[in-house]
Amino acid sequence: MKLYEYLAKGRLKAHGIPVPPGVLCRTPDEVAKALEEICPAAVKAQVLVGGRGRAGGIKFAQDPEEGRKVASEILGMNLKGYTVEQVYVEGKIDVEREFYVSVTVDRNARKPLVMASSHGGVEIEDVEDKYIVRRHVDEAFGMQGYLARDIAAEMGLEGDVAKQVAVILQKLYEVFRTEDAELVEINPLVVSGGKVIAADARLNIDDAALFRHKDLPSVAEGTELELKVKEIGLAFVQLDGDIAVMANGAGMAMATLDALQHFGGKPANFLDAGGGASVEPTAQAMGVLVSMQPKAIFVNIFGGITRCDDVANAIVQVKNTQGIPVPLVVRLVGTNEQQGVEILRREGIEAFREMSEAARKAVELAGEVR
Amino acid sequence: MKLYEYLAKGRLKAHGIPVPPGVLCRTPDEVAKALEEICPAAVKAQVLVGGRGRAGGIKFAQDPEEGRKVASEILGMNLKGYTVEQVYVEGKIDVEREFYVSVTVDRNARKPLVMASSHGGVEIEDVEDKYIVRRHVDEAFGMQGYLARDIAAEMGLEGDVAKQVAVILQKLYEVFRTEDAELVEINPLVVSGGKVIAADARLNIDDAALFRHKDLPSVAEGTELELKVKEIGLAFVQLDGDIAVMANGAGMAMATLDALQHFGGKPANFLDAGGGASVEPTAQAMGVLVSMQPKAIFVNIFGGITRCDDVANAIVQVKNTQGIPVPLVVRLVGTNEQQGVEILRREGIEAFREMSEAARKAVELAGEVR
Amino acid sequence: MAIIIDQDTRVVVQGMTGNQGSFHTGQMVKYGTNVVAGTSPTKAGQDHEGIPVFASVREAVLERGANASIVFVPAAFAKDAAFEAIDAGCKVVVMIPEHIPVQDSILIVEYARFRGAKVVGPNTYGLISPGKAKMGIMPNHIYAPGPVGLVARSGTLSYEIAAALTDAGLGQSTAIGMGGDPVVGQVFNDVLHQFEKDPETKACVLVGEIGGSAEEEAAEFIKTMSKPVVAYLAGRAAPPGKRMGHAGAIIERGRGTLESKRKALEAAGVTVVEMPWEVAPAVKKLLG
Amino acid sequence: MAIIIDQDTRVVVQGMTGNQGSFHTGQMVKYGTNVVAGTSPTKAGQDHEGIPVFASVREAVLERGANASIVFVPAAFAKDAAFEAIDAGCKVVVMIPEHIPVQDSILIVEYARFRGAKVVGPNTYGLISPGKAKMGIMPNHIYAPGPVGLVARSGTLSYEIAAALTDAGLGQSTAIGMGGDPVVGQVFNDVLHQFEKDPETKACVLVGEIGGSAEEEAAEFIKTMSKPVVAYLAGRAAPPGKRMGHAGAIIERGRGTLESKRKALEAAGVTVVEMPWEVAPAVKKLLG
Repeated sequence: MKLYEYLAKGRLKAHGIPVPPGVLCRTPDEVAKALEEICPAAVKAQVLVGGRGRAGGIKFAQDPEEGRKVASEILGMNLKGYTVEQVYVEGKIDVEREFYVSVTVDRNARKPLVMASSHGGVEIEDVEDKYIVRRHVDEAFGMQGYLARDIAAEMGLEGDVAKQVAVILQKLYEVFRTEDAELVEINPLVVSGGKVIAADARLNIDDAALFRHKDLPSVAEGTELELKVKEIGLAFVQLDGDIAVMANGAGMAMATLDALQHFGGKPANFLDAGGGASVEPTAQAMGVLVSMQPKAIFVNIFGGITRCDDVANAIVQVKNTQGIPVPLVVRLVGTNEQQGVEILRREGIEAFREMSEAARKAVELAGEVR
Repeated sequence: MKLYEYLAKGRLKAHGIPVPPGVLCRTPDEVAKALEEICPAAVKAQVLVGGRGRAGGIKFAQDPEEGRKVASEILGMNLKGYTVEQVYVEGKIDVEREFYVSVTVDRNARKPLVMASSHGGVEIEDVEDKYIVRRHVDEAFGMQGYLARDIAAEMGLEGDVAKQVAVILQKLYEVFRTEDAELVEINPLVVSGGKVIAADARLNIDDAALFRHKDLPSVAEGTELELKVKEIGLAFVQLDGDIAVMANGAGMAMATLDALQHFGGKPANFLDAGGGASVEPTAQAMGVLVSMQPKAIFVNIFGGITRCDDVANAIVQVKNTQGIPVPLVVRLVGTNEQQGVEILRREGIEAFREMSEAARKAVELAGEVR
Repeated sequence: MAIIIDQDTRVVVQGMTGNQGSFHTGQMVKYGTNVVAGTSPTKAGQDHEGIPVFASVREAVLERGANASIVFVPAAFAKDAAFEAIDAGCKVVVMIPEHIPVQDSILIVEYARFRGAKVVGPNTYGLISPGKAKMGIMPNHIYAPGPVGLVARSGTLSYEIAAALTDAGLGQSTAIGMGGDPVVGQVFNDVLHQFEKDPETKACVLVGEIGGSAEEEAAEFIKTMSKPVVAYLAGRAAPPGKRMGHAGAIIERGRGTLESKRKALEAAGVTVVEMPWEVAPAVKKLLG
Repeated sequence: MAIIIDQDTRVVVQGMTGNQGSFHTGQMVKYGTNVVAGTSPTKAGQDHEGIPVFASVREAVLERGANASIVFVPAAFAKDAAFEAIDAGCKVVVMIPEHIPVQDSILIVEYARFRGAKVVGPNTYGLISPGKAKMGIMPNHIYAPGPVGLVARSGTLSYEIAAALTDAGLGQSTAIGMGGDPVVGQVFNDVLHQFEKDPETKACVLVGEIGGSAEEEAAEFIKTMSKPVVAYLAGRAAPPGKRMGHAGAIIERGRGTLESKRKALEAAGVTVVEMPWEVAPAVKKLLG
């Protein structure tokens, strides 16, 4: 779960990392009031999309009236599909230097990875490798002082700035650990009047660890349909094609999309119906696929824990209630295959054995054979 | 550093371990006042010696008047050499069962060791081995829930009592870690009205870690002379013999005592003059030895980092200021040996080369040859 | 021979009396796995389908000689369970649960390294050495003993491929699920090292997917391997920035693309096939 | 041959520019030790008596190929220094400081185990492989190359015995200080294992003292050793409950007595002598 900028900065501050003064506002009046204390200030849209600035989501104000004006421009605006409901009014700071620091998980090393650069202010992907310092932490043993000092030195920093950055690095690691972060990033980390301050921050919390962080407000990310399927408890991603897809298992679902594409089709979604889902959630998922009004629906099941008869029954249930008004291709093999195939046949639905044939057929029915 | 009972319990309480209500008092009036709140209560002398109860340092009171009375008996009394200056007034609790739990350092395993027994209330040394549960903790990884539950189960506990003990074990380990304890012990840990409570507690803090615990009041332990030499920064232990001893290095000092005893002598002290002590502290240490009025003084030096001429000069300095009115035997070999021997010779002091000869001579001069 | 587990593996099931634990214990026993004990916080002292239930893994190790554990407890308690198994002396710990916090997984993997144990998963379907032992939730009937070492990130896709191999007369030495999480105990690299040393394994199949760079890391080792490797990689149709079911299957900041994986593997001499149904024929061809 | 350090050891001195660090660096160089670098928080980039000074051990490893570190920083910073050396890849870390918190020492030893390094000390005088290398604060002149492996808890007492051995014509393969603290990286057991394997070592001398039970643990291994062992144990005159200088030298709750150590060692076939001056003659006799 990604946190809004103001929440991320609040967490950094709670761990002792200096941030500019700031206030969260919901109305132009609140913004004007905030500017009486914090002035000049940046008024920043609180949305979870990159490139806010260029899209007009960040504006500056020199006095309360200007604050009110820019706030009314930003609040309510549509920013890459998201409506801006909150802005963060933050004291403008003079920037002398810009650094980059982050802690994330290195999945190959299977350790936390600290990255740092004296070339901050741009996306880290755009920084030349030789300007990026990368160091791992042995998580059980924690980040020791030497490592923070080493990193600051390897960034090319010296004196008091190096000391401040080293302290911030240790606190940043603390944020990473105690907040169950997948990523905590300060970019840019700026020097302003000799002080090192976090000018912008990202903090992504591990969804799987949210049960340990009940105090965090829930920040939902995804399209309406994605959020709806998430409620059923299934993994779902909306794509821009026209063949709706259901498969069991994440890898199987990916392979199913690949197969459709292989034969010239365009998948409309990713949907993992789970390794052992029962009739009800499967039927709900089928219902969602129908509601997407695709050109065809492709169900690809390799029954292991999933039982083919359960899947067949779910399909029949949807057919007899909601109706399935588009071509349907079902591939069904594995556990209780014969029962499943029989259930479908009684309803006039042919089941395929081979994934390749079935995928080709689905593409053909969607009228898209290359 | 050993903490007084009231301090130890305060630390346990701060970490969430249940303790009986208690108040520290310095006068009989304070004790009477405390009994208005906590009644009936135990009035317990706060001294760092075992067996307080049998020595009359713990008495019970049913009302404020009785509290005043027993407090005036305990306050000011001499308990195994220590004057009682404070008492801890603690609510009396009904004891249904008594357990033992502790965390200490297992120096062989080089890990924290948790010990627990359902046979509490007596010294753990007196408990049969089969009734003691011993489990190690991998310190970097911490004490996990399963270990606490395992230990409670192996103690033979069940149900709610087992759960409470498991929680207390995890908190006890937390005390061990965060307080830099050498030993934290609850004995007895009692069941009273279904609740598990720490009825008595010991908490010894690692002297070397005191710099991390500046909030702790300093609790000095040792004889007057021992505390005095500690101030010079040397390791010193008073013994009950009559040959005063100085050597450099802890092992060497121990071996020197052993050698004196081997030849029938009785050492008056252990004194490690350090691996590389200079003239001044060595002279101060010599001064202390003289002030002990022993029958003889034995100085045993193997000069490595320590320079023999420094030691010789220190001896001469004491001889010419304070004076050395008892027989002195010096064994001096190693770095700058010749200079040292020459310095002593000029003052009429003969230096030995062999430790065995020197030790024998010291015992002889003390008039104690067997 | 086989890798990691075989007929000498003595399994304790953590969380044996729960729904999932109970069902899959039955399936493992049916397959012939030597399940010697289970644990349960509430049913210790009882028997569960003839298998003794203990309060702790330690007891299972001391009383029944368990040397491997399979974990079926809820994700929030999985770290505690894994530490318990490792501390008790289990040398193989199979972590079935998904949605384990990634920092818990890091600590589990570190602890396993510290104590010399192997962790499979989390979010894995487990592993099976056909004809010898199974620790996992895969269907029993699709595997057969044979010369192919199979390692996959994903469950069902791996079953698809295992079944096709078996149908083609190509049995498996061991089939192992690496797990769909970003941080797992056994990565392709670790597993391939073991297959390379295993005399029974004659060829390897690697089933990868987008996200991370475990496939690229594996390619480095494959360069030094004597045994042929066939790879199928899932997710070419996946858009960047979207999690494709698995927490690990995501192309982030331009990393973890299929293209980079395919290039690395092909440079290492791997036969990378386009579609899952091409795996078995490719293996057949390589084994002659 | 020798154990732990020899002519191939490339030493970095942590805290080289302090009083103690500076003096002993000179002594080590004088002895012929290959001191390749030093570290200092303030003097990085300079030379110190011809040896380059770096800000970090990592640089010393990368630029000068250091593979062993000796630590002279104050006790409060010793844990950080040890972790730095281990993380940078040093396989031997000698911890001179005393008064290191015992829980820091536990973590240092755990981290060394995790990363496959050896820690000597803390509160040690170090170790010396005479004629090859010295990492420590012992006087240079009392050692000579030869067949005796010497391991002691205590410094000066060990010098006394080393000098007597050398005077008797019995040189040393390696002489090592275990350290006077309760928790140290190399205990008698660890060291004896290495001496047993070292072809140059023909006999071992163990200098123990009251406190703990490292001597009893060692006795268990000595039973299996092919080489003869002579032991001297200090502290028979020490009363219980009193710390005899070393944090580790204390008889607590009836444990760590000399009698128990002597019995265990004698049962393992060790020649336990009564007085330090009896060590060299006893070794001479055993080596014929």
